Amino acid sequence: MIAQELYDLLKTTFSDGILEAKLDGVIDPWVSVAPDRILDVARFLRDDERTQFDLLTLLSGVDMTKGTLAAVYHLYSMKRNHKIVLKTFVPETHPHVQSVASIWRTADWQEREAFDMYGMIFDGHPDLRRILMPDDWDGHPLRKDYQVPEFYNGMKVPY
Amino acid sequence: MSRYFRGVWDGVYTVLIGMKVTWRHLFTRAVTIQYPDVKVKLPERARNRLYVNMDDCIGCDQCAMACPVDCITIETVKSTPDVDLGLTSVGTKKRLYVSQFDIDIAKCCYCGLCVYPCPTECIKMTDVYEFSEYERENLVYRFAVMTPAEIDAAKSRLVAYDKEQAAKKAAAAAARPAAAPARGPAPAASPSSPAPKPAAGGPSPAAAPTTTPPAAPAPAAVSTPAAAPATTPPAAPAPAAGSTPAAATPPAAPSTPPAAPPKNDTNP
Amino acid sequence: MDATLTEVEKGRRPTTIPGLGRALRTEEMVISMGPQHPSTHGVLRLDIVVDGEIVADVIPRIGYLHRCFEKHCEHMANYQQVIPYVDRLDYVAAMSNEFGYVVAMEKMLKIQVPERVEYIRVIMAEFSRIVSHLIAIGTYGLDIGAWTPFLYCMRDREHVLDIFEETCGARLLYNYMWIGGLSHDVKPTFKDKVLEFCKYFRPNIKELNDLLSYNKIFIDRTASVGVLPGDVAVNFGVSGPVLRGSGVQWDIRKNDPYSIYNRFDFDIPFGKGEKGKVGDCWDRYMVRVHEMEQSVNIIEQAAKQLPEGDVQSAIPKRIRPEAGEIYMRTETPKGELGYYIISDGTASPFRIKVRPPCFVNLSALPAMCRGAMIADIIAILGSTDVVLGEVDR
Amino acid sequence: MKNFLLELLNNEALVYVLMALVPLIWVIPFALFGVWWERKISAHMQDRLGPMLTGGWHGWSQTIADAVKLLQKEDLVPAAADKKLFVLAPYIVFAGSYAAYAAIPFSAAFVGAEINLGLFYVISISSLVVVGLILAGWASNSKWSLFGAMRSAAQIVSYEVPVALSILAVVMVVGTFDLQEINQLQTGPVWHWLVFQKFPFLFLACVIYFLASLAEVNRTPFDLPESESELVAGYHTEYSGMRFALMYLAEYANMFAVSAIVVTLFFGGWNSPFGEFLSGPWWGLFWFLGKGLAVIFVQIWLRWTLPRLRVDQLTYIGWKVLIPFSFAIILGVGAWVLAAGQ
Repeated sequence: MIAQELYDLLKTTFSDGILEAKLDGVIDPWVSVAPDRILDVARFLRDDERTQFDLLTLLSGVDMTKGTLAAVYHLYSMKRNHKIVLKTFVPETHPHVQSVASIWRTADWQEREAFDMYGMIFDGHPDLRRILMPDDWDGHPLRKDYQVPEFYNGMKVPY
Repeated sequence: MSRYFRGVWDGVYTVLIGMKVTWRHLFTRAVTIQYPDVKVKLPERARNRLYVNMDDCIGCDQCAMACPVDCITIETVKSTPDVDLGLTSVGTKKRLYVSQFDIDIAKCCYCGLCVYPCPTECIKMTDVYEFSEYERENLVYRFAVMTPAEIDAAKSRLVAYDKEQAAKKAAAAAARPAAAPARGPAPAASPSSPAPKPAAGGPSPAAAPTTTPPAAPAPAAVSTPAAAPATTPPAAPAPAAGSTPAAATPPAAPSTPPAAPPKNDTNP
Repeated sequence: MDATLTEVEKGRRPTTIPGLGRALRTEEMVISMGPQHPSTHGVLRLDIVVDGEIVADVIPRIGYLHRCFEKHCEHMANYQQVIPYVDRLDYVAAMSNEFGYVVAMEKMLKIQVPERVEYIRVIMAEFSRIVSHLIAIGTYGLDIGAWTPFLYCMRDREHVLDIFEETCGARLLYNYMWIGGLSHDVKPTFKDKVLEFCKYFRPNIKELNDLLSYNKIFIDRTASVGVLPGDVAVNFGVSGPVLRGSGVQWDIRKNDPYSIYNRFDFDIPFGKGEKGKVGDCWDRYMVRVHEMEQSVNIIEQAAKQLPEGDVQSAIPKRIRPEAGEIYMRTETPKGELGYYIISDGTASPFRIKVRPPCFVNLSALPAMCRGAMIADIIAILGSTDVVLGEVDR
Repeated sequence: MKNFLLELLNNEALVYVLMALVPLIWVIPFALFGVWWERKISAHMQDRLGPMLTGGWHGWSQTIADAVKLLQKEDLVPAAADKKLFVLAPYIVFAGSYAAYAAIPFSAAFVGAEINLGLFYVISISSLVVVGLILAGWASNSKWSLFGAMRSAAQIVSYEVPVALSILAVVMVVGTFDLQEINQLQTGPVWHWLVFQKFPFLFLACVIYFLASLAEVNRTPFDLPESESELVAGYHTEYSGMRFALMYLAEYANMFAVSAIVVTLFFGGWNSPFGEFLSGPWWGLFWFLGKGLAVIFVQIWLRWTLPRLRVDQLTYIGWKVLIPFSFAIILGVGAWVLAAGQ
């Protein structure tokens, strides 16, 4: 299924949940989904006979600057051999996204990483803890406005 | 039952096969060598310790910019046009004194990215791989050959030259409205009010596009703008040049603190 | 204490021993395996909740080797400088990492690289697959307790590293593939050496099978242990030999070809449950052994077809992709390595996100480990073949 | 030898002390040599060279240097350990393995104590080792050590049974527990050795005893108690320095002890393989040690070939393979002896 068809399908199914899309002129076409509808969209995309996105390849957080964070989902269907990129944009002040860990278990760790690095809160995640940084680390290092702390637990951070 | 005996038989049989393999290897030649006694000749492209041939370095800073881990620190002093620094082996004219060329080999990741942009092929990776040190400090290789005295001399010469140029310019500017005749004595009257202006104005933002690395000692950088105009009168050599008491070499030039070069264009 | 542990603790209950007449409290023990432990393959720490020798739960704790790869990339002066950092992701298969990155960048910059470059890259990437699998297999033997195969694997690996060193000067972290080309052309003797290695290597695979793969003790230790069914594997997003070991015939080189992989004739080995159940440790192990054979096949074909040409003609003077993004994935020895690169039109990357196969594969570890024994955890962890440099980045 | 010393010194107590020390003359050099030998063999099996520098020829003094280093190390006791037991454990381990040497006939002229239940004594006294191992694991107060100790207890206890059963087959044939007497029965050419008697029963008994003894001394493929890739180092994880050296010494002493039993029971002990040719007390010593080393070579060879079993597979092999087979052997030997007797 090509991106246009997928977009049309999503648009007809979740009219209000699909915010915008960029399908032409980019390497990977993407569809933007409202952060509070992503769970439904994900379940539909995985279970529907026409889409069958059984593989969440990559879930990444992105700091779009200007106070916006994004969660980017690269989906792929092994059975149907098509792909789509979903994006959800959330404001930095209220970075709540629905967790898709119940749909694809691979999202478990990847959402933890996005939380760790960007401070995005994935509602409904079974165990949202930091994964790469120490548990008591302050701040979310991959945000563009992140200031490297001078001290961590009284130890000087050298670089 | 037959599965049981089969399992036992498989166990014994595969163990014997394994033993046959190891037995055979007991008598094959070892593939290892006795390292400190025997050394393998490394291929010519081997990437190990960095070496800089300072005779060829023109101080262009390209290697430092290419380095992904910022392990190269270069500082240069611009030469005056009357000095000939010679040619590199590939025939490029050298225009800069390289006052500092430090490679922190402890940081180096041996990627070789610094080697490719070098226009004179003076920085290269050698096949020397035994250079462990007891002190971390010793892993910072200082390739620059200039002594502090020479650096000071070059800097003061540059300051003097700049001053001269500024004076010339000022004189030319002054001469233009005042027409031709005032030309001769103008350089002599240099310490007049407009003279230190370009010298002081040039380096004051200190950091921006110069080669100054982030590691440059802060107090020196701070003192530069203040010191540069202060020491311009050729009267006070002693207080500024505390580090080099023997620096009597520069002809008719005051010493300046060893800091960032006053002018900011280091483009070759 | 974190949520997972307390959940396990909730499950503790007094056990009544029949005949004893009173409640005897048994409890699970939490063993911290790692970060310094002989067989966690680096600095991984597993909190193992055990009931005797039976594992109730495994909680991986990672991040000990976190070196801010993605943050570093955002601060690079240009895209070229990322390559030495990319090398250090999966440091035993650095060529494969570079391959993925340069392929992604070339697609973004719309560069067509010369044929010779493509062939050399494929040869190098397949060599790096062999190298990585040799380490995986060798250390797997080590985990199970067999020392000798490990050293045989290391011996063979040296031959490949010699070829790498001769070509680009480094043995482990190459910085060899550049955006649009290669740092060096190969030596004139390269082709002969490659073919010679292929000839040398094939009998050694057989010897390895004799010594380890078909050893009864080894089979007992690995077959039907740590079973990961195919559909669960896909849901976990695992890739590479771990996915193929679960019987899913999926290889990006075949299913979503990049570079020139569609020109070569090779098979995708996958787990068939020969010695136990489909998706057990032995299947995952054996997939790697067969993949080495297939890599030798590809290398042989590529070396024979290697065209002449200039390897640096397509290297761009300055790399400044227009604003946009790309997700490009390649099949590295560990699985699907993807780079999600966002450019904002400047010379330095806006965001480089790596999809690390080891990270994803490791996340499936607890599901494989529950109900196994402590010794099995070693076997299961070894069979997933994680490299902590890539897990933690 | 005892009588000779008694005549010489005329002091019974002194003689017993001396006699007790005699095996040390062999055990300590053997442990040093054994470690070196194992390293060399493993190295050559793996296409390497092993230690080459220390001492000149093929690094022969490497282990001496290692031992000196270990002895010089700081005496560390973990803070949370049970200090008394922690200190005591290595001695018990070593005492257990060393005590077995009392009954081992090194040659026709030398055996520490001529006990007529010598074989029985060796089997029972070497079980003392397991007490030391459990003490070491418990006292270390480390989970890994405890795991190693529990495993070794389970392992040694289950493998005592096939050891005893396979020995029983031999005893049924020779009709004595006295090791010296067993040796004398095997005097003569090679085919007098018990391993070739009642073929294939005693040969199988030999294999079973050898495998079970591997488990008793924690060698691969049965080295679970100290499996370095799982339990770090098992029961001696927390040991370092001299205590570690003592553990190591005990391990190698034990290795030779079980090999000595194999040699005595099945391979003619100190008897020359050529009948009367090259026999005598000193030649006996030579043959005995030589055969012992050959058995140890097989142990080393197996170790560097095989992977390690899992704990349930270990007990499976012990209870479901070795024990049924040894019962079958006992039946076979019994029937044979019965038939031959009538």
